[in-house]
Amino acid sequence: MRIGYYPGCSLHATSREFDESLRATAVALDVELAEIDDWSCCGATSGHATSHLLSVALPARNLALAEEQGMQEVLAPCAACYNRLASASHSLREDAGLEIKIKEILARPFANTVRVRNVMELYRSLIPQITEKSAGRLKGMKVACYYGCLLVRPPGVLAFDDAEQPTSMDEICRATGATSVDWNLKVECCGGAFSLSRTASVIRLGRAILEDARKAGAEALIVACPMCHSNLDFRQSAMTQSGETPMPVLFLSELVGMGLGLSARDMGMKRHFVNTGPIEKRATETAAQVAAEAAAKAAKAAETAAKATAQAGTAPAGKGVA
Amino acid sequence: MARIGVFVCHCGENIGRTVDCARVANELRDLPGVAHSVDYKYMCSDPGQSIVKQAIREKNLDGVIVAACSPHMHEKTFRRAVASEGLNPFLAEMANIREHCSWIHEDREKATDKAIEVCRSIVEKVKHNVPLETIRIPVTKRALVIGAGIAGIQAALDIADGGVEVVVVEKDPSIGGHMSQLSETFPTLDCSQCILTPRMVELYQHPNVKLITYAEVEEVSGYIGNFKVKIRQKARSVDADKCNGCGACAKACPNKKVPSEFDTGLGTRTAIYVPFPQAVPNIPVIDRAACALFRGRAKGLKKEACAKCREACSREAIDYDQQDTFIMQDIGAIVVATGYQLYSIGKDQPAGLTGYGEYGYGTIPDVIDGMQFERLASASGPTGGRIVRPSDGKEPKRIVFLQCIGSRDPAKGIEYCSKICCMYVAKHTMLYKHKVHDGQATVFYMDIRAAGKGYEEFTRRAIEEDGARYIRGRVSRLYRDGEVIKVQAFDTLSGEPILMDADMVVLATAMRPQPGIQLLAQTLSASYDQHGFFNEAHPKLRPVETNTAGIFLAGACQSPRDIPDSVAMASATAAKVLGMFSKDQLEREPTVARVDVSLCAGCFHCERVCPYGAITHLEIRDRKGNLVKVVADVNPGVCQGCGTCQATCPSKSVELSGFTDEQIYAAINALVL
Amino acid sequence: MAETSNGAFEPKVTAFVCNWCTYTGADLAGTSRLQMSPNVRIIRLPCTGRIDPLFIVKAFERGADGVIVSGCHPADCHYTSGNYHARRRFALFLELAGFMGIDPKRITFSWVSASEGGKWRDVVNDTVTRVRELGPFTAYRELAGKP
Amino acid sequence: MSTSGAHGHATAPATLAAELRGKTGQNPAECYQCGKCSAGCPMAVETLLRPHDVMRLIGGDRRETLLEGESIWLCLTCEACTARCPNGCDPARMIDALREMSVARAPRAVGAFHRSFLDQVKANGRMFEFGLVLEYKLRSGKLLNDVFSTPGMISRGLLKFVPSPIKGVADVRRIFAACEREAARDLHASGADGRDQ
Ligand SMILES: Cc1cc2nc3c(=O)[nH]c(=O)nc-3n(C[C@H](O)[C@H](O)[C@H](O)COP(=O)(O)OP(=O)(O)OC[C@H]3O[C@@H](n4cnc5c(N)ncnc54)[C@H](O)[C@@H]3O)c2cc1C
Ligand SMILES: Cc1cc2nc3c(=O)[nH]c(=O)nc-3n(C[C@H](O)[C@H](O)[C@H](O)COP(=O)(O)OP(=O)(O)OC[C@H]3O[C@@H](n4cnc5c(N)ncnc54)[C@H](O)[C@@H]3O)c2cc1C
Ligand code: SF4
Ligand code: SF4
Ligand code: SF4
Ligand code: SF4
Ligand code: SF4
Ligand code: SF4
Ligand code: SF4
Ligand code: SF4
Repeated sequence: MRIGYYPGCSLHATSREFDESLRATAVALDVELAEIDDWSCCGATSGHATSHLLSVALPARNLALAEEQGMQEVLAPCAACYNRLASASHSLREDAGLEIKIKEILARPFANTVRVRNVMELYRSLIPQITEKSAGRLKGMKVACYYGCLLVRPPGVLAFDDAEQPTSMDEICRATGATSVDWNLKVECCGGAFSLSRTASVIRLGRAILEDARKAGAEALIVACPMCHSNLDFRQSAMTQSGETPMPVLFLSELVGMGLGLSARDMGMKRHFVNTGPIEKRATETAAQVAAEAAAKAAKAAETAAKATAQAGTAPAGKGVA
Repeated sequence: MARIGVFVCHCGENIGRTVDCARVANELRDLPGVAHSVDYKYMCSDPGQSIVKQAIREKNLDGVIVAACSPHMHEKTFRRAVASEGLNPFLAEMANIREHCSWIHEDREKATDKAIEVCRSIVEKVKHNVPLETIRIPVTKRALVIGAGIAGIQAALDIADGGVEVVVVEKDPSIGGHMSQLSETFPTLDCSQCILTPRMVELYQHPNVKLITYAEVEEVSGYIGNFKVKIRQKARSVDADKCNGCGACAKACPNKKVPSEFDTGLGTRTAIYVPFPQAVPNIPVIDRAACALFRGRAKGLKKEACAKCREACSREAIDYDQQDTFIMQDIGAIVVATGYQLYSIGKDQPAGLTGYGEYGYGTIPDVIDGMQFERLASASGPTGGRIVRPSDGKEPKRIVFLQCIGSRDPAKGIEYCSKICCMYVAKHTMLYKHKVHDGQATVFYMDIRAAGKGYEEFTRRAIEEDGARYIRGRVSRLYRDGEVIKVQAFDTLSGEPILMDADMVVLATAMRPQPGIQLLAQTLSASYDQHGFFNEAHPKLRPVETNTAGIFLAGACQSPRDIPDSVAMASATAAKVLGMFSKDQLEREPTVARVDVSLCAGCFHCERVCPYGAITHLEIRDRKGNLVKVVADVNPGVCQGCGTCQATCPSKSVELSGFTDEQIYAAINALVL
Repeated sequence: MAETSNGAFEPKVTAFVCNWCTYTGADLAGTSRLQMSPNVRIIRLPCTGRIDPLFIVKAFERGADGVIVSGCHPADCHYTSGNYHARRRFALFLELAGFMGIDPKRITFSWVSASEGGKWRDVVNDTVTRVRELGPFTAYRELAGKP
Repeated sequence: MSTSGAHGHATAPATLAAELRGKTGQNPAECYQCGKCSAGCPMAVETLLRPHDVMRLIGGDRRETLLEGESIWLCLTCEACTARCPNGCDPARMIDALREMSVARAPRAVGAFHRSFLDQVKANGRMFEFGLVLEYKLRSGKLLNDVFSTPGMISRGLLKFVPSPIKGVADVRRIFAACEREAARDLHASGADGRDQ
């Protein structure tokens, strides 16, 4: 499988581990990520907060490039980029006047045919492979899937999952054997857009999210958005009261990677601010346990098969120990 | 050559002042086909009418034109006069030279010229008039009421009391509808069962009523006064004639865990059951989907998996092999009273509606709907009238009501206001306070719509006397936090965000039409609105009639209605039906369309535009019975005479009597010379 | 077309109106003694749904200089939807009118309810004024080779 | 009198509601003030004008209050309001449009952050965080709070020091120029820049 790839600015800098872990899982799952050559910034929040036209034109350039480079689908792992790209593509489909204007500004052929995907959509389509390859490695690990706002809203535009009660990320986590806890603030905003300009708001919102996840028994928070990640990871010390254990914040790709047995180092997890050591250790433990259980089961099966053979006395050797 | 008489009226000075009536009469006299033309001071007076009658006799007239006031004023008068002389009344017409001429012009010459032209035009039209017969339709004096909620019961009783037979068809095993589920009812808080049960029994025992429960209307053909109705009596698996309602069968039934529809899933019932103790008729039915025996049969078991109810029944009333049967009825008028269902907030919704993910899609156990609250509050309900949480049976001390759920919400639900929820929420807060004295009820609302007799006073009482706290603002989210439900809201009046803890939340969900009701509407050829409510013929002047003659409406099948409204409608409907049945024959103007089958190409454009569904398909066969073609046919009982079909027909094969192309072209030709 | 004795052009306008709304509205104008131009002749039909566009063509062919078509307001049709079909038909007809040599400005479509006597007067006067400005409709006569 | 309208004739000054309707295709009058948006707004506890207030003031033509105040800049664009509005309104989009108008009439009022960010994109085609920190410091006199100055960021290899413009940077600059031209034209046409008296 080959899919266009739009890393966006964050994945090239502050969220490099998202990029690295995503690429690592892609290799493990036989997915080729073809980066759009010479992509530019989508404009992010600053774009649409100041000019609607700009907020469509910047993503449109990248969609046009993808088209030129023969891509039908583009993966935009960053939630903000995904939201901007998908919204721009949607606006252009809905508004013929805007489309004309944008084509004029781009001054390059553009048919708006590329479909924009997020990581959840990618992994969701790979659930059978993930299930198979991870063989329940993370069984028993409890995680809280946090979708935030950018990946599910507005519902009319980003309609890949239910806007109020999304489940794709939970399904993906479950494919690794992990348990996704039932909690309340899955789609609440973490304040990402104010990460740099209004820290107090971000801390207030992040604290509520962490508290709820903790209450639900989660050992880690799983995210699919660099902004959520930098907020909840980098600022977590300010959101946590003394005595509370820190909550590792993992990119979905990192969790999938752990499920697939990839090393934390390969996935750049050392860059996290909240120590991921404990959760890595948990993963190793659960994996060992799962392996032990599997071995025990296999042994038992072999035993019964042997017994059966012994009783029948005629079956060819080796049967039943598959 | 036609022999037409023209009678020009002066209307005292009213016409005479501006129109030279003598000149009109003179000029008309010279027209070909005019055999007689006179003017007179008051044509509508007795002497005036005598002039007309005498002329018909003496001059052997075959057409009459009275040039006078508006036909809306006196057309009937003159047609009656003409008929008394044995001339077909539809050969008489009026030319309007008062409202449309003398009263609106001052220039005598121009007004007179205009009057002459108008008369000439009518003369030319009348030359092409043909005798028409008033249509008389025989009436079968038996009414059908579909649905036996309070609206259907009331309509049936009023009709039956008028001395007419009524057939009542109810799809459920018992009559009573939603009202039988209610605890106490606004605006007076009387107990619902107490006022409803006597009416249910009265209906059951009424000598003029034939009650068919557990049945549905399958086919309807015919037209006003002459419907043929096919009713499917669903198999009860119990012989109603033998059963005495002792209840031994239900006691014996081992399957006791079936969620009770009547208790909105808060209680259980057996597989053989009567929906509620006061059910009418008190005859059980077997829910075959839940019955062990039928499940066994479906699986192909040779032995009956269970027959406990048959063993228990001393009257041998249980009949596992009962089949659906069909009942045919001749019916003169049909009353639709199929009521409503509640909007569910769950994930699965019919097209065009979505559920409420922000309120948990109905998965939070202590978030219930209004009808569930009614069952909790009802003395005969699953908790014996104790208001407790479904999850753990604890009494909620903080209860929150959300209004307008699904209603007034085009984004997720429907745009209309359900009209009754403001009232029942106020009622619920009172019932709650009367039972949980130390509890606090909070209501989130957008507007309080309490426009009815005693209604505003009622809602004020909930607030002022019973301490309900009303907060203006729609709730954004509900979510669970351990045992409590978090209510995330905003008080738009104080401007303050709210995060409130609740022990139980009640959603006042919208009233929607019954599921599948569009199908019934199509069976009846009655129209329904975009939501599926039946359409009334006119919202102000014909609120209980449909556009299909002979089909009437009562209750919440037409729009959200409370009990007082439903009952008022039902009685109004009964008056309409009895009025219709007071005559042996229905009479109507012969202005109906007719198809010339030799011309009709069978394109059925006419069928598509007819507002009344009056056009049907007629198969033309040769003598050997081979199908030659299918053409349009107008049902004169249904056609209302709008003429849209004629204007639409590409081959001009359908014509409206009294307004044929020939007549209209003649009138046009005469006007402009 | 007609000319009065002094030779001034007096337009002839034929009005096709429905029985329930506009005809009654015109009655009301009369009862209220609202004075209006005497150039309009009314043909009463049960519903605008009954009006065939060919009636309009016929009127012009016979020498009308203008035509009014008027019925119930959109949601008020006595027959619920007859006027709805009529509207669709007339919208189509208007597109064709020019093609048939009829200036669409000679045709007035309006809704006049039973209570709009004043509106009826305005429709009548406005149409007559407009047609007077347009002058006599001669296209069909010329076609027929008549003077 | 202005004759700059597209059809060459003067128009009465548009109400704010009409102007926003033109820009967003959304009719602000559709808001029936139910407050559901504000109930779910994560910033409702901090901002002065909550989304339903914004909608209300648009209807009341309160241009100054909306464009001069801080509130429109306190929206996270999380779209909780839009997603849950029962009447299909889009307060988030309205707020965006108001910000755009506010930027257009007084460029310096823009959040220094957004300017700094976009300048980076304009210069390099992509965002370059270290540059952003410098820009923001120059513009606002403040350090960009603490994020990028954190030694942690640097030691973790999360900040780039050297900008690397993309090949098509000219492309991107052209897009910016075109959008700026468009904005200027809009402003002039609407007469909302306050400079035509
Ligand atoms: C929570 C709640 C509380 C309420 N409280 C009050 C109150 O306090 N006071 C008040 O005045 N009103 C109240 N109402 C409103 C009241 O329930 C209705 O006004 C009333 O029930 C309407 O009666 P109906 O006969 O029109 O419809 P329904 O009660 O719905 O009866 C319709 C009947 O038709 C049957 N039916 C449906 N389809 C078919 C079919 N195709 N063939 C045959 N039969 C069919 C149904 O089975 C049913 O028996 C309340 C409503 C709710 C939801
Ligand atoms: C400003 C306003 C606007 C309205 N607009 C609408 C609207 O748009 N749509 C709508 O549906 N409704 C509207 N209504 C309501 C509407 O007017 C009433 O619903 C309707 O007129 C009630 O009709 P009625 O026959 O019951 O009473 P009335 O119209 O009051 O008629 C009662 C009749 O009884 C006569 N009468 C009284 N006492 C006696 C007596 N002792 N003996 C003999 N005769 C007597 C009176 O003279 C009168 O003729 C409006 C009302 C108002 C005030
Ligand atoms: S046991 Fe027999 S008689 Fe008694 S209720 Fe049941 S079916 Fe009727
Ligand atoms: S057959 Fe058995 S399960 Fe079925 S209704 Fe009778 S008693 Fe109940
Ligand atoms: S009656 Fe009241 S609660 Fe019900 S939809 Fe109307 S306003 Fe809302
Ligand atoms: S009193 Fe009249 S205006 Fe006031 S709420 Fe009632 S109906 Fe509306
Ligand atoms: S439109 Fe005319 S030709 Fe067509 S089916 Fe009807 S009557 Fe026959
Ligand atoms: S005249 Fe009107 S009602 Fe009668 S058949 Fe024709 S379209 Fe139908
Ligand atoms: S939710 Fe929608 S309708 Fe309600 S106040 Fe907000 S914008 Fe207005
Ligand atoms: S988009 Fe802005 S206004 Fe809307 S809920 Fe989010 S923060 Fe509040």
